[in-house]
Amino acid sequence: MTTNARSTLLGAILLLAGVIGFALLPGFVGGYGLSMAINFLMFAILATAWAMFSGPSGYVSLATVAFFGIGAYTVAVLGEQLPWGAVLLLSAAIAFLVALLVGLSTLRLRGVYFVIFSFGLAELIRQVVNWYESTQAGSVGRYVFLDITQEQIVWQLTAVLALLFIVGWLIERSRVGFALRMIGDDETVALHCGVNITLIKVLVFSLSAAFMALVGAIVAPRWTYLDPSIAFNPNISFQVLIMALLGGARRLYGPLLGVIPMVLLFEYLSSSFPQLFSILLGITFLAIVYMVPHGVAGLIEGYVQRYRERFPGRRAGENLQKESAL
Amino acid sequence: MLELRNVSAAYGQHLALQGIDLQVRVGEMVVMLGANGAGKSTLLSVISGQVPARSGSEVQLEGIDLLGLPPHEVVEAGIALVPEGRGIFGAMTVRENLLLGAYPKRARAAERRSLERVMTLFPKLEERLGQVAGTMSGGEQQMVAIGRALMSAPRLLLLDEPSLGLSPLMAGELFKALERIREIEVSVLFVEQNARKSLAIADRGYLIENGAVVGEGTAEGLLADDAVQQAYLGLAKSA
Amino acid sequence: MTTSTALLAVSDVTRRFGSLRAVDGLSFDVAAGEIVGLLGPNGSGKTTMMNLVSGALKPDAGTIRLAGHDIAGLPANRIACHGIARTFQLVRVLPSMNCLDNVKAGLGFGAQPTWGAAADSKAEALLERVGMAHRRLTLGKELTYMDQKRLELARALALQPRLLLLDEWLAGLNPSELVEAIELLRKVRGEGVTMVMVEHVMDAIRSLCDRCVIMNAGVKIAEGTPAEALAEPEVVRAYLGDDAHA
Amino acid sequence: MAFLDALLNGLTLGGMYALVAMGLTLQYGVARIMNLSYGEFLIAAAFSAYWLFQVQAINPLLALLLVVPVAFGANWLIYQLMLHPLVRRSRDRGELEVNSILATFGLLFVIQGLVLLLFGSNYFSYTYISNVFMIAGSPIAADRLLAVGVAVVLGTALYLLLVRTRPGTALRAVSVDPRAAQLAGIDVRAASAMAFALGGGLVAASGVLVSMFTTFNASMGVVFTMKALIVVIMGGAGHLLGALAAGLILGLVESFVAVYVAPGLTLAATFTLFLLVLLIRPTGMMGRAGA
Amino acid sequence: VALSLPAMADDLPESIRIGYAVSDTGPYAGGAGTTITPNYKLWVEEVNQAGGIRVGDRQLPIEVVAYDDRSSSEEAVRAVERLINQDEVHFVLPPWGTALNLAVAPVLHRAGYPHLAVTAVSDRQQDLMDRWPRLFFFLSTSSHYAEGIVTMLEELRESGEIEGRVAMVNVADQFGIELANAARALLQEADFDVVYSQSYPPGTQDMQGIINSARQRDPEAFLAFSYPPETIAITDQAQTLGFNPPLFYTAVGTAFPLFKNRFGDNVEGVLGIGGVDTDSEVMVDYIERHTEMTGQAPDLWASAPTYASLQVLQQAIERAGSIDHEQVVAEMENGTFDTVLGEITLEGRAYWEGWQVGQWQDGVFRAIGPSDREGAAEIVLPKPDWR
Ligand SMILES: Nc1ncnc2c1ncn2[C@@H]1O[C@H](COP(=O)(O)OP(=O)(O)OP(=O)(O)O)[C@@H](O)[C@H]1O
Ligand SMILES: Nc1ncnc2c1ncn2[C@@H]1O[C@H](COP(=O)(O)OP(=O)(O)OP(=O)(O)O)[C@@H](O)[C@H]1O
Ligand SMILES: [Mg+2]
Ligand SMILES: [Mg+2]
Repeated sequence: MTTNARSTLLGAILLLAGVIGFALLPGFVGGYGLSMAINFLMFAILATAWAMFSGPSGYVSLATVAFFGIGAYTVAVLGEQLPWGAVLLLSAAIAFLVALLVGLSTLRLRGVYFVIFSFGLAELIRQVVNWYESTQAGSVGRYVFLDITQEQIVWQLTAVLALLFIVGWLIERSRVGFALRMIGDDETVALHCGVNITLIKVLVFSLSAAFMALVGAIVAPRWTYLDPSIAFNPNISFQVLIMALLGGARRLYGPLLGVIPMVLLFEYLSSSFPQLFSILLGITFLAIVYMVPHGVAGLIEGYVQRYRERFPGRRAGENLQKESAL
Repeated sequence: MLELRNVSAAYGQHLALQGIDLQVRVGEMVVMLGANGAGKSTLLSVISGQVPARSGSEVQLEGIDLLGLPPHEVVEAGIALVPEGRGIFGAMTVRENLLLGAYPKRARAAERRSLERVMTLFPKLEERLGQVAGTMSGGEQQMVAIGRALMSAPRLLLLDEPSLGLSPLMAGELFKALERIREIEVSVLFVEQNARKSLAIADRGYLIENGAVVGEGTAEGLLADDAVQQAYLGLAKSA
Repeated sequence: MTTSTALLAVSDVTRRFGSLRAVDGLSFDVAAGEIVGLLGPNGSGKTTMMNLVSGALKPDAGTIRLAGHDIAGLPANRIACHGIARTFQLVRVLPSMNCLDNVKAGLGFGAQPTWGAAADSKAEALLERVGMAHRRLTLGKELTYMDQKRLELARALALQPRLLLLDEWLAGLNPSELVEAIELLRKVRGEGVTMVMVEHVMDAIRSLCDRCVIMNAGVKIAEGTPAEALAEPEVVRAYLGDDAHA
Repeated sequence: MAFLDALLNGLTLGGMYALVAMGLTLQYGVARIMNLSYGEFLIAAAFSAYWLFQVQAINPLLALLLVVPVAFGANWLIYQLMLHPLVRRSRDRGELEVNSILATFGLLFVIQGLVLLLFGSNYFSYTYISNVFMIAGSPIAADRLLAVGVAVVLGTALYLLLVRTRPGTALRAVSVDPRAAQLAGIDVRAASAMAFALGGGLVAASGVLVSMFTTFNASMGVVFTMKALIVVIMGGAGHLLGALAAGLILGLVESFVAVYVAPGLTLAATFTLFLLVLLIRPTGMMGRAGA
Repeated sequence: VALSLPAMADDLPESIRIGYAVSDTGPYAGGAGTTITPNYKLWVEEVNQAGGIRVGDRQLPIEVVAYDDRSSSEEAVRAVERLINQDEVHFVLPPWGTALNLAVAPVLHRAGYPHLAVTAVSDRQQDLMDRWPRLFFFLSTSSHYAEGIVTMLEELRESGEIEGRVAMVNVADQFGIELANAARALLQEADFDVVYSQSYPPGTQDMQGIINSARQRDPEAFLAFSYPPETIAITDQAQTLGFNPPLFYTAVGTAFPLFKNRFGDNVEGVLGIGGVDTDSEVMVDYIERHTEMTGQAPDLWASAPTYASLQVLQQAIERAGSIDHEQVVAEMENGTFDTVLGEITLEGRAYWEGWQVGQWQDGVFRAIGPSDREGAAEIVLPKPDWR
């Protein structure tokens, strides 16, 4: 069996185990455990979806919360009128369309210009929603009274994460994923190789946006009350970016490796040192940045490579590439 | 004046230079010939402080150790490099590029004089002082790069494939300019693919292969050498 | 004039950068199977012309026909699918991908895309052909300049182009490497690939090109066989200089 | 009347934006550090000014003389100790950007945490100058005018420094191409540290000035970081004059929209303008094409 | 399912664990740091100094578990879940603001905890109380506050002090909009001439445009339904631009100590939400204690109700003689409590008697509306010139 097929199988087994684990979780843990699970799943999906586009393409987006918020608002506006499944689909569809428009308009931007543009865009959406709600809808806050239990939220998020991994895996091994990596390396070359870079970028960007919206839609009922500054809180974009970069955005499983320690770290510090939370978080974070220079995925791959080098019988590092976190 | 002894350097696992010995004497013009990937650029990078050498290597300029100095201090010591790809400030004017060349302390006092010298060497630059360097043609950019290096009042000039990408006319002018540089008492160590032309103006030459010196001699001696003719002048003879 | 045998027909093409006319009403034809050299002093507009043909830039005026189709102004990816491949004056490989993937980049998206196992074996063969088989798993950014150029050629060939544009692909080779490289290009031409090459190495031009187009300041100043064109006094004055005869 | 009011207001507001963004053009443009903790430094300076004024009775203008050098030194140290290792380990600009985003994100929390520890999470505000000038019948607050004045003076001084002096030209050279700068004999590390520290001094100055007329609390840093980033990017990264112009334009737009359209749309309008500028000029107003 | 902790009188814990998660960081930190946190600290300290809360025949000290919700709904929800499940606190004190109180309400409801949503203000109060039967409100609805100021304007018009030109602005968030909508409707109904009415987005830093526009319409009353940073900015810029209408009203933050620190004597005559009855000795005493212990004066709107809610909790526990949630809630619903607000009841699970309008008079933010209530001071009109 090739290394490739072996790691695919391993991935599939891990995914299945993860799904079963989360599906059974509500039977074993209380409200707080579920809450942690939701927090973890939420960032896992957001960061993985983020990295699905931004990792290979190198387009660092700070618009995550725009799509998350769109999902949340879809629920706030339509949650009580439509069946839940339809609401979820609709939220994903709206985010997909918005991302399509955004993607088409931002093609010429690169590097930090794209980063800040995407941030500005998320803020613009927030301002527009705010303006619309206050002048047209007559009230800025919205109440989301849906009887969805914590368990259901966990199950739904688990399903979305599983779906995302499958989609991400399919993209990664398809020509679309390959083209996206080419775009990340050199757009001009990609273009001259016949890649329709517009199509590829917009497609994957929109797809990742749809997943982000699903997260927003699923967790919105948990917060009961929504307003634009809650639904479009830019901190979400920043946290997702940081977690994905920390884990390693070049691998499908990379962001997950960043989400786990970060969620635990945030939780540990905020529960054990609430007064010193900020300072300790900052210091720990700096320590990680300096001691894990290529992200957690890079760290792990480094180990794997050293292992393989020590046992060269196993086709040393066939599929491994040294690389940075992004 | 420049003395390299047993210089080795590596990129990660890959050993790019292994035990190079090389000298440039005062006022001399020395050329390095060698296939692609032989390690010529790496050698110039080591001298200029951009790539670290392995322990055991020695690089001295008139008895002063250069290894371990950061690039800007190497410039301060009197060595200027014109790298592959020219390394000029594309977004700045020719004048700014040249004046930046005189940034090292050793060069400041003589700034005006150096500028005049560069102008006489490359009269074309005088007309273009206000032009943004990035919009100039390849050959003119090469002049800016050399001019800037000369502004640092160097005792030794390192040039990495200066004629690359230049039209025959420009390349010819460049070689002429190089000969003139010698007149102003600057030693030159340069890398060239055009062996015939470079040996014509050089005093001595080194042949580099796989990171090691495989031959050296006077320019006339090398031009006459059979092995050199085959490896570096081969096509020129047949055509 | 567009003749029916011309694979590439460039007529009256102009491209401006601000007030500068980098290419100014240029016309020339390239017949199928030919190797045409595009020469001229630095800054005369050669690379710009290549960019116009490959779609990296759009012309302000004029037409560019490939086998009768007007491709002027099409996006580069469409032009690539029409069968034009190129290399770049400042080498461009995909830095974080290995050589195999670099070649697969050329295979996967052209006119006849190949993917999967077939692509793998084709990529290996192409690497073999440009003498890079031993580097198959090295990352693009770790290659020497020359190896990067080889890789670029392999990637361009992977597109199975009808027309190959080479922008100073031979620059920086020493004479013996030049012999090898010219041999390689001859073989490629033998497989029916038409080429336009920008080059300052006269030896290569003389031994490879069927015809030359010589530009200065965006306009054509001479055209013909290398011997003819390079003998024109205007060309000697603007491009070759006196000692080219030496 | 309304027009003049809006114009003056826009100019003072824009002056403040330009002032706030100036340090970042140096830190990002020259030292290539995408500093997410930028606003935290501003807030820290604002708190210092508050403390000096309320507790030590040192007026904010004198405080500038204290706070700015301290900030300069602190930022110089931060560059040398924290950021330089990142510069060394990053292979290209993109990687350095990612690394500096991560590191300064950590720094953001540390500084915010320290301010929280010292001052708590409350809003702070104080009055130093409350004079009002009349310009052609339109009132304008002295403290704001002062901030704009300082922005103009600092901006001009900085511009002259960068364009007219040798060290300034060296800084610009580093921002254009650090590798080539090394070859020109410029100590890139020292120059970057200097640029970062100068940026730190500038942001501290703007923090002190802004504290005279805004209400602030420990959590507000990110607001200023984002504003500064938008101004810098809109102007074209590394372009001092671009940042000045972008700041003024944003201020004017905000002011005129508030008066002639609706105050509810001011932020939407500034973001729209920002996005439009980038769509038309992808590298900012003064950015180089194809850079 | 209500999971109230089994708490028989005979197996009482050693101490009463009280948990809260409030915003120490993020956009809500300013409000929480002014209004909520100091009161929690003050109360805990006072109770523990006195030996603790009396449950049955024992004095139980209070043990505190405190977290930072970082102004995020998700964090707030999880922090409360952590308090309940991990730390097993006996009572949870509420976070700051409407949004976070609504976010944690379902959690507290599911776990059967009483929820004293002091700083939540919503027009859907009744609806929410129906949904969550252990939810209590301490500040009135937004419309109630709007009514307060509009009624005052009507009285002034009747007494001939103003004719009726009103300019108003509001922050475009839930509270601001509810206030503005209610006020606008009431003003129209009462036939006032609303010469300017605009909203601005939360986070707006510059108010000069708004002040200029309002000034040019020469209103007699200027109402700003604003939040603390903008309240400061509006007042500041009104001074700068010499905008001094006879009646100048800014909402949240006017009653903060910050406001007085910032503007000194210039606060004279400014109206705002809240206010205190300076004749009330308990209140005066509370303000002193608060200032002494926490180093800052209280917010003169929501601080006292916050403190009062804690007194209610304490007294309810003492009367129930138990920390059983159902018993405590029953006491709260039915009892009369002795607090810094005076004797209060929580009939219908809400305290309706708070002051609606206050005015800075002689350096004190005195309650002036409803004007017919005992303890209300006379309004001073027109406000004196800015200095
Ligand atoms: N940055 C780098 N990382 C890894 N390996 C490198 C790097 N730069 C050069 N090398 C390797 O070092 C060896 C010597 O390269 P060098 O650039 O010095 O050759 P050169 O003689 O200048 O060749 P050329 O004529 O192509 O410029 C080559 O094998 C090359 O692959
Ligand atoms: N993107 C651009 N913006 C502005 N000017 C440009 C641009 N690209 C090319 N030019 C200018 O157009 C002219 C032609 O450039 P081009 O690169 O085509 O020259 P070339 O013939 O390829 O020269 P060389 O032999 O040096 O490569 C030059 O003067 C160049 O400065
Ligand atoms: Mg080289
Ligand atoms: Mg060219």
